[in-house]
Amino acid sequence: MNQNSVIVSLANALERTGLEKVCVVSDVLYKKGIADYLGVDLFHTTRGRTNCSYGGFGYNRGESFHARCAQKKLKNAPSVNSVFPLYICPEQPFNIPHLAKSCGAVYVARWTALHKAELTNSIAEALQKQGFSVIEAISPGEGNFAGVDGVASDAREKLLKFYYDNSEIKDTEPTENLAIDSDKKIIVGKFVDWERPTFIDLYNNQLRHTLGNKFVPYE
Amino acid sequence: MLKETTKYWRTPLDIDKVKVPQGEVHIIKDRCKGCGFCVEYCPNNVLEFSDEFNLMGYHPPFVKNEDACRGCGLCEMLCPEFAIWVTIKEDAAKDSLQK
Amino acid sequence: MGKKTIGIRFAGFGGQGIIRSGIIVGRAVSIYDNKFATMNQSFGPEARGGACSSELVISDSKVLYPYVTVSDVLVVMSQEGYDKFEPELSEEGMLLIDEDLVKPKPPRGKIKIFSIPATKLAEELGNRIVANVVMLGFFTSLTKVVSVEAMRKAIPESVPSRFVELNLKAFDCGYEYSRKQKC
Amino acid sequence: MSKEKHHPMESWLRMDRIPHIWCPGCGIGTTLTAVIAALEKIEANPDEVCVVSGIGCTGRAAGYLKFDSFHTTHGRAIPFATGIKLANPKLKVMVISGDGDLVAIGGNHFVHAARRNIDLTVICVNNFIYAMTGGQVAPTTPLTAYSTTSPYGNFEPPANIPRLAEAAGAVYVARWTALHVRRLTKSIVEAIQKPGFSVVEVISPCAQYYSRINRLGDGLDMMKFYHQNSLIKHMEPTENLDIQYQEQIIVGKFVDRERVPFTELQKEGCN
Amino acid sequence: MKANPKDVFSGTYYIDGDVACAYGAAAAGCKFLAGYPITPSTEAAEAFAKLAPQIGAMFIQMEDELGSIVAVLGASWAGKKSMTITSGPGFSLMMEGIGFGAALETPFVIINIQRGGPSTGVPTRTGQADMMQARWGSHGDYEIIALSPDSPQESFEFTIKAFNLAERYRVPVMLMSDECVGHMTEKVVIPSASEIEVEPRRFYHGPKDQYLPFKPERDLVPPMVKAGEGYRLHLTGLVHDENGYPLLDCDIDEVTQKSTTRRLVDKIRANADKIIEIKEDSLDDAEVVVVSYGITSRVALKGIEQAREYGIKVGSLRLVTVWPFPEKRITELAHKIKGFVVPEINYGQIVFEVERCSHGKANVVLVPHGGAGVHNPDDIFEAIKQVAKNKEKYEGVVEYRTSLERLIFG
Repeated sequence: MNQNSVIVSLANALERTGLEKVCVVSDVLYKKGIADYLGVDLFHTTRGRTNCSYGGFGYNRGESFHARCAQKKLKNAPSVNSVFPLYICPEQPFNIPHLAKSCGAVYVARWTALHKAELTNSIAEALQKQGFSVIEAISPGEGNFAGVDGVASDAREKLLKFYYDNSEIKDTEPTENLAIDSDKKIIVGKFVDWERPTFIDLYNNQLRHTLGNKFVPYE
Repeated sequence: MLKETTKYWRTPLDIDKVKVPQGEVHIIKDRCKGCGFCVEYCPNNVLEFSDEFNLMGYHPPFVKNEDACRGCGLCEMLCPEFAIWVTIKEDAAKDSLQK
Repeated sequence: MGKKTIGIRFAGFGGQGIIRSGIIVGRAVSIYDNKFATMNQSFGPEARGGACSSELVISDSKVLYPYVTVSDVLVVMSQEGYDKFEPELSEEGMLLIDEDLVKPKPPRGKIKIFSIPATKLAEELGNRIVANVVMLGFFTSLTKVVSVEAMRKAIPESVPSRFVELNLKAFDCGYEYSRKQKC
Repeated sequence: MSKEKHHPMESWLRMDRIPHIWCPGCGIGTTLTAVIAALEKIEANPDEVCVVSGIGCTGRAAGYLKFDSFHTTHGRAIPFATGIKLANPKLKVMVISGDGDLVAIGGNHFVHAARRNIDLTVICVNNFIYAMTGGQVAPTTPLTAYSTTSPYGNFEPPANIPRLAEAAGAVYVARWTALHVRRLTKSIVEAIQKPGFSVVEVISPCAQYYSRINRLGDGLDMMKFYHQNSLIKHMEPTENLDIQYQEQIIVGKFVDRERVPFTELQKEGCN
Repeated sequence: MKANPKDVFSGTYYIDGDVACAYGAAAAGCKFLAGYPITPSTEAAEAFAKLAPQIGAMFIQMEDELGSIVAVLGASWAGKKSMTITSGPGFSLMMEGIGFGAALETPFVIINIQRGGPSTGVPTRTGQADMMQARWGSHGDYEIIALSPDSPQESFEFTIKAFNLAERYRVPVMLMSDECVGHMTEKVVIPSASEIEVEPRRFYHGPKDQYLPFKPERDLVPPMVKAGEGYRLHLTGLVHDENGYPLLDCDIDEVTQKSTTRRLVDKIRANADKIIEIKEDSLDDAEVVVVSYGITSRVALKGIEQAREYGIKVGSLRLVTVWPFPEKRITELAHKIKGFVVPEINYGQIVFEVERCSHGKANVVLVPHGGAGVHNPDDIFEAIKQVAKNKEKYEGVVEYRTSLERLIFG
């Protein structure tokens, strides 16, 4: 149901923006089904290669694409949906909003599946934003992680309750403070929203500058 | 060059204990690719390009001003080719400041 | 040179324009002298300073085997190149060297050696990067495998436009040098 | 001239492979002297040092250093080093590789090793270009700079390596140019001694491609440019470290913080 | 359809095989190239980067080959003729994308300028050891088309051919060139656009609501649409049906019936006769046939000339398309001749295809070459001599030991 709530937010956002030419690209893992249910052009790629994406935390493989994509600022509005583990793990998790900001994303937000209205709003804003936007939607990882971690395995509701009790909206928080720690509150909000020329703008400008009227714009 | 340009406003108290080191530059000419880092950045202008070609067709440096070397080793650190290094002449360390 | 297929090798360091030498002669021969010329290159991973050579096979018909195994002309601008490629030079071949950079052994068989201070001449012209083109002027005059006219057309197409004049000057310099030396 | 014709660093080098392949005026050789000087300074046992490098000009560094050295495939130096470190945590594992290798094809591994805080010392030689393949645009090429694959000027905003390292979790981040050999040596010493993922970026001249294509002179001219245009600003926030074409380069030590290294956390997790 | 004159840089050039590929791609109507520098293919990417803004195309240098190949797929689905260019190590990284592209029936071209391997191998020297990887490199069942040029002129022409085949059959097409051809500089003549035939994309023209992305036409190839045209298409690397929807675990019994996977193989096999192109020379009365491809076929001509002067009836079969393999023709010849000589710059790849197709009727002799160079024509001549003289039948492939190997190993 909670994956669904993210899709519903996406669908609502699409409706609200009234955009017609939208492509959704998703990757393997939990989100695999998502792209299947939306009535827009959908691409379901191999793991980690989404780039312009609606992806699970296939970050393990997609990182360099994500980083480079942010650096190039492709004109896309990807939303990243994170199912994060809460159990004690020797690996420290990424602070996705901070990484996204550092790589040059123009729009960065984080919401939990509970923050439906805010999430819808952010997706709509990101879709209308020119450039690389990232929305981290924190959603319950069904049985697996919750169970292992001692959060009662039967209760998605309890996990949602957990979000309710343990999240805090703070738009102004510097991204370096957004690391998720199991004994701290999850800070949600819209953290980055600024303007930067997109990759295609930069491409066209530079080549027009150098080549003058010999340049045939890429369409 | 230190000898000519440095003037102290007072004589250091430990002047008789400190000996200004005298360095000796060693160059493996055929290893040099003529980048010029050592010639440019030697603080005492010890080195100069030679006119000769080495085996690889470059002009290696030569020691133009042997006495001026204080053995700081910057040429050694900057040389990308491991072609130049300095040693300190223990016996020849001069007390040039006293002169 | 009455042979149907002629193998030419240029050898030196990366950065001396060895590969470009092959391209210029190949272009002159195949586009302006209407023969077949296949150029191949072999180089190390380094851009400059490493051993570098280009080989050119010139023929009246399509070149089937693209490499030079026995060269008829060897143009060398480094000792290393000389040491490596002198043994593959035909006993009746011609050896062209930059005299400041290559110290040849006494010639084998009927090998003829021609020397020119190409790098020094190029430095005198203002830029050592045209040493290869000085060498090409020398080469054109001595070997006659390519016409002067074809070379003068091929050079401007093979170098950056701001260096065309310098390169043509370098070509003439090498060409004249051989005539002055009467070699 | 003394009779002794041996460079003092020769015992750290594979002398049978010198002269190396790097072009005249290249800064990678200078970076190597700094690496060796740093290892000498901490009196490292050469038997316990591993050097791993990837592909590219800097990738050849492993081939000249006389330790257990690994020249891996393109972009994979960090995962290879991760394997070494985790299999034998006693070893000092250094990754010496270029900007293209570490932050383009290896970008994924770079951020993940930083996130995990694997105890590696990464020396990233940044020459703003892919030089081994002949001067293509790199993830670090400044805007408007020319390369063979940006023949009309680069339009891709370049990566800011210290910022990426910081954001992904590196514990020690510094940047110097190849001219700052002494400070670079000091940073490498600190980086090696720091437990966790440390990154030292070395801005280095590429005399053959970057400076030739952009008509910036030779390697020495690049060094002179660094001399006049680098500004030491320790602890500068990493977002200010973007490099613009032929403008001031901020150098210094930017991050020096504590995070528990991966191997320690792993032990905790097992208990 | 004729090429667009704006994309064709007609003229006479003295360029290498790599650069010729870039001109070929431009002429074929390629509008998107995502690549990554790798010796010895880089010159092609550089050349295309120069041409791209003049023909309304995009060149992007991706962060690696994994990214390059998948960006090519994306661009192709957005409606552009797309390609990438690489060499061995990059080709290995692209295997995932090739399988994905084949599963999605995406038209695109990969140019592989082969170099010595395995792994980093010998970047600056030649090899032909990626031939089997081209065919079988990605997991699962699929077919591809591979072409092999022997000169810069052919590099230009075959690149156009590769695009045409890719668009016609909606399949990855590989131009398996090699370092020798890639770095070989020769005269290349680029004709006028009116002399260049290019295959347009097979766009779907029926009613929008009836479009099924994987419903084939009579030649087993489905027509295509592009993203952003209102078709709301769905694509997945999972096994899928004609809708493009994945077949889930619960459909497992129906997978074989409903999935489009079988057709990935069949569409090439059924059209093999139309796809396969070979160049034959003097096969009518031949006793020995040299089967070769790429640069080796060019060098082999010298060995064949020598053998003819020596008095042996030797013919040549040159694989222009290496994949699909001309099985029928090889079998036919096997019944008539003494044996095949197969020189290739590897330790035996295509030779095993020749052996498979000769069904024990003819001897098959491999003339291997370890790479970093091309065959000595004398070795090919000697191998032809050996086959011509031999009266017994061998089992399996016989390896001819080259003069160099005899010198080294005695």
